[in-house]
Amino acid sequence: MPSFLLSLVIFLPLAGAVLVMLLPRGEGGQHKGVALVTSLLTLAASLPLWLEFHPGAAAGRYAFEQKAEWAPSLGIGYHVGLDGIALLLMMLTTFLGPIVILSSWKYIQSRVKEYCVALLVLETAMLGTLAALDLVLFYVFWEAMLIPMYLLIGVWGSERRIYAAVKFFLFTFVGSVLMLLAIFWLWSNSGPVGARTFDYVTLLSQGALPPDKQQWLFLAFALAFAIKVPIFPLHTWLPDAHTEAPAAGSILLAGVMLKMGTFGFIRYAMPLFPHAANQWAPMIGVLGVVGIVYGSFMCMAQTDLKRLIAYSSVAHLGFVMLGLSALTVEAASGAVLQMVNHGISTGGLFLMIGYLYERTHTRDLAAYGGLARVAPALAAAFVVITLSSIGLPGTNGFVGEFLVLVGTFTAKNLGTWQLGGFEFEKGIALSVVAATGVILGAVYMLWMVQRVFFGPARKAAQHGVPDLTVREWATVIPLLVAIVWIGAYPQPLLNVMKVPVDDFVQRVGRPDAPRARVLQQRGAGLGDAPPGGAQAGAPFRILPPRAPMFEQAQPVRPVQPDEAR
Amino acid sequence: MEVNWLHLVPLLPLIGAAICGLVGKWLPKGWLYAVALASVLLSFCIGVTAFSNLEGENPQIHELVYNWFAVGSLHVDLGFTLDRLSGALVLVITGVGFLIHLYSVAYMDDDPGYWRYFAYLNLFVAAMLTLVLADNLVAMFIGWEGVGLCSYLLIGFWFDDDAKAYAGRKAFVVNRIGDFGLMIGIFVLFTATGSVNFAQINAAPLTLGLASAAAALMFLGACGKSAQLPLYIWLPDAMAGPTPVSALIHAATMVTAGVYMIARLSHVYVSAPGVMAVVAIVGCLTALWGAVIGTAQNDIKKVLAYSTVSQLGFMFIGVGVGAFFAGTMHLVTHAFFKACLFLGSGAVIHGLYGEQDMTRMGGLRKYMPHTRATFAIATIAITGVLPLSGFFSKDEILAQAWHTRAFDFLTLTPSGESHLTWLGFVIYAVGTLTAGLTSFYMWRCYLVTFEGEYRGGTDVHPHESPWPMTAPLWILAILSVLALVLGLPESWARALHLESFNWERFTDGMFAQVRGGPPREGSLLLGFGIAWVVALFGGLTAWTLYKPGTSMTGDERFARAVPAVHRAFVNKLYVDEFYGWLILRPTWRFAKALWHWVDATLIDGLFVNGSAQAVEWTARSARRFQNGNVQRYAAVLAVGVAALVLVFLVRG
Amino acid sequence: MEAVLFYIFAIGVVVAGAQVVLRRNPIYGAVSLVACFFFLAGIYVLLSAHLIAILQVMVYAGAVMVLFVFVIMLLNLKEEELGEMHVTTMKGIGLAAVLVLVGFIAWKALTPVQFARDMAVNEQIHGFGGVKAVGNVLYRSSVLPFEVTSLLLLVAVVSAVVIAKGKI
Amino acid sequence: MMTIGPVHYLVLGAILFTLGAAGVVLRRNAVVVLMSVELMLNAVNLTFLAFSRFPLVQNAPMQGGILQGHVAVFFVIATAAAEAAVGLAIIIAVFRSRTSINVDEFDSLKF
Repeated sequence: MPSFLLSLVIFLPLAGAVLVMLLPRGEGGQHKGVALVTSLLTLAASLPLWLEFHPGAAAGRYAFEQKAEWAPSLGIGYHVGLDGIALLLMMLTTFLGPIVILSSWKYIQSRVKEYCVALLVLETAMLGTLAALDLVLFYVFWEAMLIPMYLLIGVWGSERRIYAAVKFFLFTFVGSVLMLLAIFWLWSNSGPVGARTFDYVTLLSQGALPPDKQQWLFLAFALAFAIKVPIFPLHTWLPDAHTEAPAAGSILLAGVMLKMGTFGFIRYAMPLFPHAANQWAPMIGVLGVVGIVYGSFMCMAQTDLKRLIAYSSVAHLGFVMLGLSALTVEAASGAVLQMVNHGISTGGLFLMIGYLYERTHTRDLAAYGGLARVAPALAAAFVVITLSSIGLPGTNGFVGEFLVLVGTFTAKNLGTWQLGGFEFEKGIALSVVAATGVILGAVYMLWMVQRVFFGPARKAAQHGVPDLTVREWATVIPLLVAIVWIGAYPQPLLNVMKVPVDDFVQRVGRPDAPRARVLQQRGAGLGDAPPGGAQAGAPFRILPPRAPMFEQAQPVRPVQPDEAR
Repeated sequence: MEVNWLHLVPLLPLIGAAICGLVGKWLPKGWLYAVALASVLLSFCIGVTAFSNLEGENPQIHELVYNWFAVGSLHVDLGFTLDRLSGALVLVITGVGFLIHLYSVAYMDDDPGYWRYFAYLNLFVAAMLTLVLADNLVAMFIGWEGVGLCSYLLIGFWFDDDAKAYAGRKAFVVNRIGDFGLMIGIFVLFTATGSVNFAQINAAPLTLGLASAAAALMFLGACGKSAQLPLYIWLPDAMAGPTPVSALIHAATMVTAGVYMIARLSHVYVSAPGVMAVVAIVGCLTALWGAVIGTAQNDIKKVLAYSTVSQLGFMFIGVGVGAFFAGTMHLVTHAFFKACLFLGSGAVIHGLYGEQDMTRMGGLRKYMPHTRATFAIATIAITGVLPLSGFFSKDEILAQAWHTRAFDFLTLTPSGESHLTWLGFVIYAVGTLTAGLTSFYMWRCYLVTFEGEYRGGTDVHPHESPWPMTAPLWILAILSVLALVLGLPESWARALHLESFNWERFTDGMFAQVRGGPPREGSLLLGFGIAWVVALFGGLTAWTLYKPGTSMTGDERFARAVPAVHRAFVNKLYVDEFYGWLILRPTWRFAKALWHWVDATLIDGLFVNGSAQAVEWTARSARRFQNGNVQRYAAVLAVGVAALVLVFLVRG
Repeated sequence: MEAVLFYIFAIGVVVAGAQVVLRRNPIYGAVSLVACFFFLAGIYVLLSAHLIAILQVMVYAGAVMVLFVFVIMLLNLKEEELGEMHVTTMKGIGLAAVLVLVGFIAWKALTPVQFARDMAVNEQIHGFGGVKAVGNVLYRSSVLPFEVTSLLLLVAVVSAVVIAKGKI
Repeated sequence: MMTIGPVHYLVLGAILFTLGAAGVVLRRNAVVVLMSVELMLNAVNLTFLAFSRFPLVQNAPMQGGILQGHVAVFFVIATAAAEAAVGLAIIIAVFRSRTSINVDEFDSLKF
């Protein structure tokens, strides 16, 4: 297994983007063709990642690790690697890549070249964000995601695209800046001058910071990720961005980009600051549940199709956040699975709505109706994806939701609430309230399905709507297969994520517990990791107490006048 | 006994559904019918084989198909168990299911969506088989929601009609409310026992609190699926679907899933006697409620729908008083005669080109003798004027309710006074009253439909249905007669050498025993006598009001006597309107208000765009200083420098 | 002697500087400025900055001021175009602030400062302020700024031509 | 009155700086403004030289010792020359287009 495989997957889309840039501007499908081939190649290159991944590797070890110097004097390195969670999301990204490009084959007719470049750059940025093991590298990729998405919304969006794009950018940027400050703090605290590092693995292995220091750092990280997720009061950029973005932008936004927020929580915000995360977990859980219920109610009030789905994302990601906050293996696994599921089902919904919009040029629910009669295949595919979205057993949505809810229900370490003389477990309360989201999900989703597809033919369907074409089928079928496959047999995915999820739960769930078990496990090797890379990540060890910040600043030696002569 | 072929039972219909749904549109009709029917028939044959393999004390056949998912302490397998209860239900589902498939071949022949219909129907059979065969709660939940999905799809089968699509949606959403309870119940049981398998759950000791919580929550699920108060409202609307669907899903199989689930979890329920009382009371009230509304309905399918609600109430009385065998027995017999009734009504509707209003029927015995005969047999079975299957199974429930000791140690007050020993008898009394009402409305339905003179339009020429429709009718009619052997009192059965068919003996050891002990001894013949007299009284009342030649005069007399009550009955006691006023409209209005005021105005308006506007306003004010006059800039700069130097000098 | 010379030069500097600011016609201002620079050169000599004093006379009073006078002549403004003192509130405040600042520096900042004895300085560096001493420092420690200055002057020459020429 | 110390020179520099600043702020004629800037620069030069002559410490840690002040003045003069050249060129260019050298009227660089 070549050590550069992961980097190859990350940068293949970028290479494709460069190639597209070099192509002459003009009509014809050459730009889309190159983009499609690139994304297919990326998918093909990422398959060995999936096949060769060894799920039994010990916690804290990363597969396909590659390490190179970038700015060694500042402790910045090019360090990439995958754990099970990142691998799943990576596969999701490469899986959605060709679908996204195919989906906009016909719809995008202006500035095709730039469009393809933006999509490919976005793919590289997303893959890099997932694979990065260096905080600066992570941050660079993280911010690099913004630019192509900003352009996708702002250039190829619909009427209020500028407003939506600026809103999206400002929202996500505000959080990221605070995160950058926190990253710098971590760096300055990571050792004496000259030995400081941005390396995630090293930082993690240095052990937890003092709990009082963790608070602000956690909040800075959490804000950046919470905006991206988005968690309840920070969500209002999402409906606007989704509504105005072109279908491909919406798919990537919902399918992958929102997951960067939850991925950030499970990879960075919570394990790096376990005490603070543990302390804030009930709050996150409450916000997740509020997101579920509130998002569902928002959906019920919408008249715009895409806006409705956007709000349903808020509800679905509420499940993910609830699962992360419960700090049980079941719930965290469910949360990770739900990230993948949401990418598939909500991505699929946006895909289908994109096709609807191409045909009818309206997103207004009132204009729709009776589409199932004129476009039965489209309706059938849409209904299947909807069912996955509302978590029908047998589809992927169920397993994720069920695990999150059952894991939260059994969570014991969230503490209890007092209410009117009754004392009850927070986990149980959160789980029960969250489960009402299952009802509300059925309410709004099926309402939407009925408005769009059932009933007599209304304005949008009156002049006939062509059914799915072969190209469109090619994008829908993989999604349908994934829905059924994950629903029927989710265990491979759960196996892959088992080690990092266990580690996450142990690290955050009991931040003060000794981590001896992991110490022993670290001896178990990861067969295919390159020797240089794997060893470079320092193993866990008990470090001496950390030096306080700024102490190492050396006194400046005065220059003698004689020296000048 | 571990086997490796049990999964074929649900898998075959699933394959059938896949074939019908994916390529059915392009298949020749005959092939499609062959696939759809053969899959269910094969499934039935495997079921019979498996059933005949059941031997010995509390036998079961088990298959672990694969590990569905396992995370942490949660292990969920896709496993199937066939024991006497689930085995019998498999036979009912595949058997009745096959008959209804056969019937549908004729019934749906003209519909352009026939391939879709058979795909859904096969999918339903697969889901229902998963439900009854599953060896754990989560796998059962697949079937549980799967049948709900098929119900949704089939009720809204003619989706061009907004009302029908709405009815399907209503069914799904109301079921989801129940599923919410079921899911939380599963969590409680998992927390309490560390497993979701029926075997472990039924073996684990449960505290009263946990058992009560789990039982109550799962009963909410049963209420949704089995159309009990207060969640029964979807079932009458579900009649919007094709009639065979009503027969299979909304009468014979799916709606009884709640009863099956409670019987399956009998151990949990007997550990929670308070919840059992609630189950019995809810069942009793639902039985009465459905029967009362059923008396005033003129849509033939609505009558049968409310009858189903009412009969399901009887089943819940059975499981609620601890007579799980009686509840499940009624489940089986009800499947036969109610399916027969629904199919009969379907034949009538088919013969009248879609007419469902009983006021425009009448005298159909001339035109459709087979339908009339089977309908009459099934009516006799359900009303119990002659001791057919329904008589015995229903009477068994009522007798068990009368003599039960399940509530003997329950108290109303914490002080321990006032034991609920009288509850069983109250339930018996109300149940008997309901039985009388049942007899009344069913005979009214029969008389108005088949007797007297034809009242429909002259352009409609009623005709008998083809054999694929009449054959299932006859088979079901015969079954609803023969099923009486299940419920024969033991002494009679022994006398007739039929004791091996006795349901109570057959399911002996399957269910947990209530804490109060076995029911008190009571006089068998007294119960039978009362039941017979009541049934006869109901039937005779119907006869006097609706006897041939009087047309619908009974309704008119009723309406004249108590117009307000009649109007309320006709309008289904205004329950839908009440829910609309209490829940639906406030919810949607709340959503709109929440969106408008909180999301759009407060969060997005005040915080998000508000902060943007604050920045803009600040910038707008600040730019007044930038008037372009360099000298002023210099002056301000000087002031600033002076101030800074001053500050530094003063502070040292 | 030093004190007498200082006061003569100082008064000259202040009076000529005030003329620059107060005279309405810029040509008078320019001439006053030349005078001011000469007096300043005298002050510089008192400070032992001989090289700088000479540069002051040559570069400032000579070259730069000639440029000013040329420009004033070139523009050849009429009486009404000359412009008047334009005192606004803001400018008044600014001026007052500058005065306060200066007074404060003089009073507060300088009183506690202990200056080294100048004798020691003179002993330490031979030829203090002369061409040789200054040049020594300039070419040893400030070569790069020196070279950059040449570049700056080049840029200034080119930009002055480009800006003033209008059309090239 | 008798010994002329550093403070005398510094006060003179301050007065000169103030005069220059007043000219920059108050005069409208751009040429006079430029000349006032020259005054301010010279005030700074004076201060540099004063501190060079009367250093605060015996061995100034700065490279080049106390004569660094002279070097700074050298650069200031060079810079002032460049500034005067460019500034006057700008005045000529502005006068050509606006037929005025009144700085009050040059306020298009705003908002």
